[in-house]
Amino acid sequence: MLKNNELTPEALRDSQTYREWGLTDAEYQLITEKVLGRLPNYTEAGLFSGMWSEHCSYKNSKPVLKKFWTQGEQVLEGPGEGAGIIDIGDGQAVVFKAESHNHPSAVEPYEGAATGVGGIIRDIFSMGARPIALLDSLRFGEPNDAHTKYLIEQVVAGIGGYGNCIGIPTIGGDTVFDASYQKNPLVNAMCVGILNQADIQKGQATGIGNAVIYVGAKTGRDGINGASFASAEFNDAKESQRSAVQVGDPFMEKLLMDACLEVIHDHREVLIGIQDMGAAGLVSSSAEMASKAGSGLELNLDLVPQRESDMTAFELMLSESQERMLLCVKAGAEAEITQVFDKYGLDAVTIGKVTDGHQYQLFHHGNLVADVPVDALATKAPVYQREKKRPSRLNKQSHHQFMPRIVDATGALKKLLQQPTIASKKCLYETYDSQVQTNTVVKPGSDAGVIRIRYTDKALAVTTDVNGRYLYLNPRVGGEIAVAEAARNIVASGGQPLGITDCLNYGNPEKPEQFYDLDESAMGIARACQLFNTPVISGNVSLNNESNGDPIYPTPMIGMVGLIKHQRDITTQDFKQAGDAVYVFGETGADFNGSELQKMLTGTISGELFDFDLVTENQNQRLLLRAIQKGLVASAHDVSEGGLITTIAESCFGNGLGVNLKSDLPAAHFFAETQSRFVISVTAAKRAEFENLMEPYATYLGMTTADDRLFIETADQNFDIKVSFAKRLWEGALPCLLK
Amino acid sequence: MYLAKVYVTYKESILDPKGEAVHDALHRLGYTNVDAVELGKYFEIKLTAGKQPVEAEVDEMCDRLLANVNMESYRYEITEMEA
Amino acid sequence: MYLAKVYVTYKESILDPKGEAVHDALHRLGYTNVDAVELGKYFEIKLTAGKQPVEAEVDEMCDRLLANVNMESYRYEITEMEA
Amino acid sequence: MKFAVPVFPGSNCDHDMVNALRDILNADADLVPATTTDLAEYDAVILPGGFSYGDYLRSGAIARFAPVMTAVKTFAVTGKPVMGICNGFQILTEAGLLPGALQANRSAQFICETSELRVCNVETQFTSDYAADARLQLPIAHGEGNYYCDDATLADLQANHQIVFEYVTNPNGSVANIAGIVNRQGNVLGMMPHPERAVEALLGSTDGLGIFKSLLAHHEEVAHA
Ligand SMILES: Nc1ncnc2c1ncn2[C@@H]1O[C@H](COP(=O)(O)OP(=O)(O)O)[C@@H](O)[C@H]1O
Ligand SMILES: [Mg+2]
Repeated sequence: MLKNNELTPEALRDSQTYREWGLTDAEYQLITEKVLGRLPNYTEAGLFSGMWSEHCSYKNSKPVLKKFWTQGEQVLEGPGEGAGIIDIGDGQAVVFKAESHNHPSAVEPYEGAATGVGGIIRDIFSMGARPIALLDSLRFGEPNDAHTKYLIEQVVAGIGGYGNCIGIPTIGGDTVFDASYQKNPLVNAMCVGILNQADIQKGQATGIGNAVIYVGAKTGRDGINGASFASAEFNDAKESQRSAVQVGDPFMEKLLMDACLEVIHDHREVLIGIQDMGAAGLVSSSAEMASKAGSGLELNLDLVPQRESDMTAFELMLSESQERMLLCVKAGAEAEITQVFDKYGLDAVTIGKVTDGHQYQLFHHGNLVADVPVDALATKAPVYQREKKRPSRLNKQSHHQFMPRIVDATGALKKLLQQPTIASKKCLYETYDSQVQTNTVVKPGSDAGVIRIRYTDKALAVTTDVNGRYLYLNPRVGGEIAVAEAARNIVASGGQPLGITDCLNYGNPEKPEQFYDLDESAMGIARACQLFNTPVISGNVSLNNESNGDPIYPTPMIGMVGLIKHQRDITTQDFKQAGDAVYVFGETGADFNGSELQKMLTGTISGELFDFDLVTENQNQRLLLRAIQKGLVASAHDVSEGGLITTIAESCFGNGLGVNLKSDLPAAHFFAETQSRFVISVTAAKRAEFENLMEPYATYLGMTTADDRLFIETADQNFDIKVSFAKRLWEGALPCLLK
Repeated sequence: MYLAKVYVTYKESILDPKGEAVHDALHRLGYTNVDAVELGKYFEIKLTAGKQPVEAEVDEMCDRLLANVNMESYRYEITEMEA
Repeated sequence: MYLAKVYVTYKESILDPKGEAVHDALHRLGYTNVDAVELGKYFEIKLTAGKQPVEAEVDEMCDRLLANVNMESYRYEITEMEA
Repeated sequence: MKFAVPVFPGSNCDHDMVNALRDILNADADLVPATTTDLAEYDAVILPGGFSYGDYLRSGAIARFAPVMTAVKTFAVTGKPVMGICNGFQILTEAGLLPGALQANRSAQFICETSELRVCNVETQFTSDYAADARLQLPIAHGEGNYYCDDATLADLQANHQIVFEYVTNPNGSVANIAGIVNRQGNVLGMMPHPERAVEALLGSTDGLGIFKSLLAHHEEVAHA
């Protein structure tokens, strides 16, 4: 029986309305001819459109994701579940994943960012882990127009609004400004959780007759078919796309999280599986749970808690209302489970059961409204091997290295410190509660965020990184650098890199030049991960980040977690005291293409990307970690955007110390962005041992001082500036731009 | 000088967690006769005449900043005040 | 069924940081003719007749919950609706 | 000494508080649900930080009506110590156990940073462990921590030495830089900064310990008096 103005199967075919939901004619035909052997009805076609969207099926990116390295003996759970899991010893494990909420944030920045955070948190606790940290990786246009400022303000408020309220500290992330993100801001959120290995959960529904229980918020008409929306390109002309806005309720999610963790810990014998409802809501969670277990499933939609009246089966199945979970529970134990949710004041309703066979059947108002093979929804989406073509921008690229002329080194430094991408992000991250749960040892502002693992001597270091400019100039090398930079941040904090998650943010994969970027950078990431022994354990793909044909820079966000074996190894970037020796570790070259300096001086980036050697990178990282673990290092800070001079200045800022340094490099080289380097300070007592270990890779530059002065004598001119003044410029730049 | 009173509320199908929280609290306080609560924003804006007619200007402000028309609707009343 | 529209605003003497923020944002967008912005709360409450007259009941709700009379004032309008 | 830490739906610093009390101060501490109606077995009550009921209306406005708050009022009347941290402070003002109100920060934004405080009154059972005029480094993390009261109330607070902590640099617009106050009887303390986040050197500061030590010492004294 069809309700409302739903089209008949024939009318759906003839009007091709399925196209509006993101299904192509070929996909529709596949469903009709191969999968069902009949015309799908309105609801069924809707189910396929959600499940076969890029967001749920990865139909465009699967061949690319296959290239990732996902092994490693530390991996307990690789890609495939809600989030990946890595062994950290003592029967414990760390769980993490990242998720993009780019499109929703462009439309409604506060709620888009907030619900992005909410979604990734559910992925973590659905694995049985307690979330212990959040990170956010943000990309905006240049902060000089009113709309971008509004986006920044609202996105940051949304992230804080959700994380602060639910009580998970936000301890890291990265923020970059570039015109390429003007129309397509990127909002990627990462969550890290910790669990006892005995508590690991899977999203599966096995055991004929077992109950499917819906818990959490009621279903409303919000975000209907958001999965296909998120997978579509923006186009100013198509205002109708812009209806998929959801409002987050962190208060509800806190209760949901606590209740689910209670069920996982205290009702283990009767809990079969648990999964969050993310993209494509109820259909995605239920079909995946059944498909993974090789079961069939039957749901009675009349029982689904509803916020609005007269919702259709299509709407109920494809709504992306937030703060909902699906549980599979042993038959007979329903009451035991619903009692737990009752205690938290949450809805928990048995809406269906696991069935014999492999059919996915939905009943609504007493009618069978969908009857399709469950695997067809969950795993049988077509996979596309997209065409790949080297972009013309790379073919046209100059082979020359950009050579800056620096006449006033100190003046250039002052200006550099105020570039939005270099400037302090304090005014953004200080609106995040970074300390709730009282485990945060290193708050945002150093290389990696660090949280101790309570009742052990261990800690975790976490970071997100990627420089889209490098990928724009060379996607493969840029991909390698993204992983290397993340690892560098972990190591500088005293951690051994364990593994990564990612958000692959790209343009339209159906355009061969853009698919090239995606594919090449994945190869770079894969190679780096293998070399560093940091497998990819989870991630997320966000394609079609383009407006009116212009894509963003290829931006594969890398989220990395590292293990700090002993809390005494925790290291920060700040110089600690006057009289410590300062070293630069790693070779400095004339690497200016794609640098912040090139952008500052010429307004753009260009040229071939400098050489990058992963092996050297890996060696340097291992050596530094050894030095840290031997207790030789007072501070360590990796060199990235803005080069050596930025790294040195930032190391001075934390404790307001000065430096008196001398180098035979020309001043311009202090802005070069050669990879694989660190700035390290060492106490007088440890110098000999440090130099012994690091020779010949570490170069002594001079000493930290108690003076309010950053002084560097270079081969041609001096950097000479008050530390307090430089810090004021660096800290004041963003608040001033955002006013 | 004009006074614009602007009311911004969620559209029909959008979740209103704030309104829900107040609704539940009122019930716990014994006001079980309360059927539904919506919690929106209320702006009082004082402004002088700008480039455009004041209605058009307030309308534009609502569209651009005060409400997100993807999920909120707005209405306003404008009165002229003694300067 | 009744519809009570309740407006809660800061008292005169109290700084309104959120209103200030909106004021600044409007200026950034070029609405420099905006003189002052106050941001309050707007409730739409649907209720049936309770134990007391509906005015008294809404007034009590405001006093007890909807406003903090240390810093906020409230007013309301009540209309009767079709059930 | 036995502490009760009431947990409202949405509290999120409740575990932090209990961990500080148990692990660092070796005190007895229980999380008690917001439905609790009797606190007689406890020696002190600490309302923790967080976002009770989402703080969707005003911070603390809904929590004030939870059953446990009736018990807290009864408890406070007996003269035993009651402390509210952050959201706990907001709840205490909404409940009328402390004067004034907490309003949105002047910046209209949430702020999380370490703030420097001055201890203005060391004669309370919460602060006797500190030296007069001591400076403390304590974390703050709030969106609505801007303390407001009218002039008469402020004059009262000052006259009775009820202002216990003040910010050295005002982060949120609070009247008279107020970071924490006690009631007239001196047994109910409300403060925005988080002492439970400052009890371990590893996490940056141990300046919060003094508050708990003061309470423990006071309890000993009373017990032996
Ligand atoms: N870019 C990627 N790299 C590695 N794993 C990925 C990537 N994208 C998706 N995955 C993995 O594929 C699985 C399905 O992803 P997704 O549908 O986003 O999860 P969820 O259903 O929890 O939202 C997850 O295990 C995820 O970690
Ligand atoms: Mg770094």
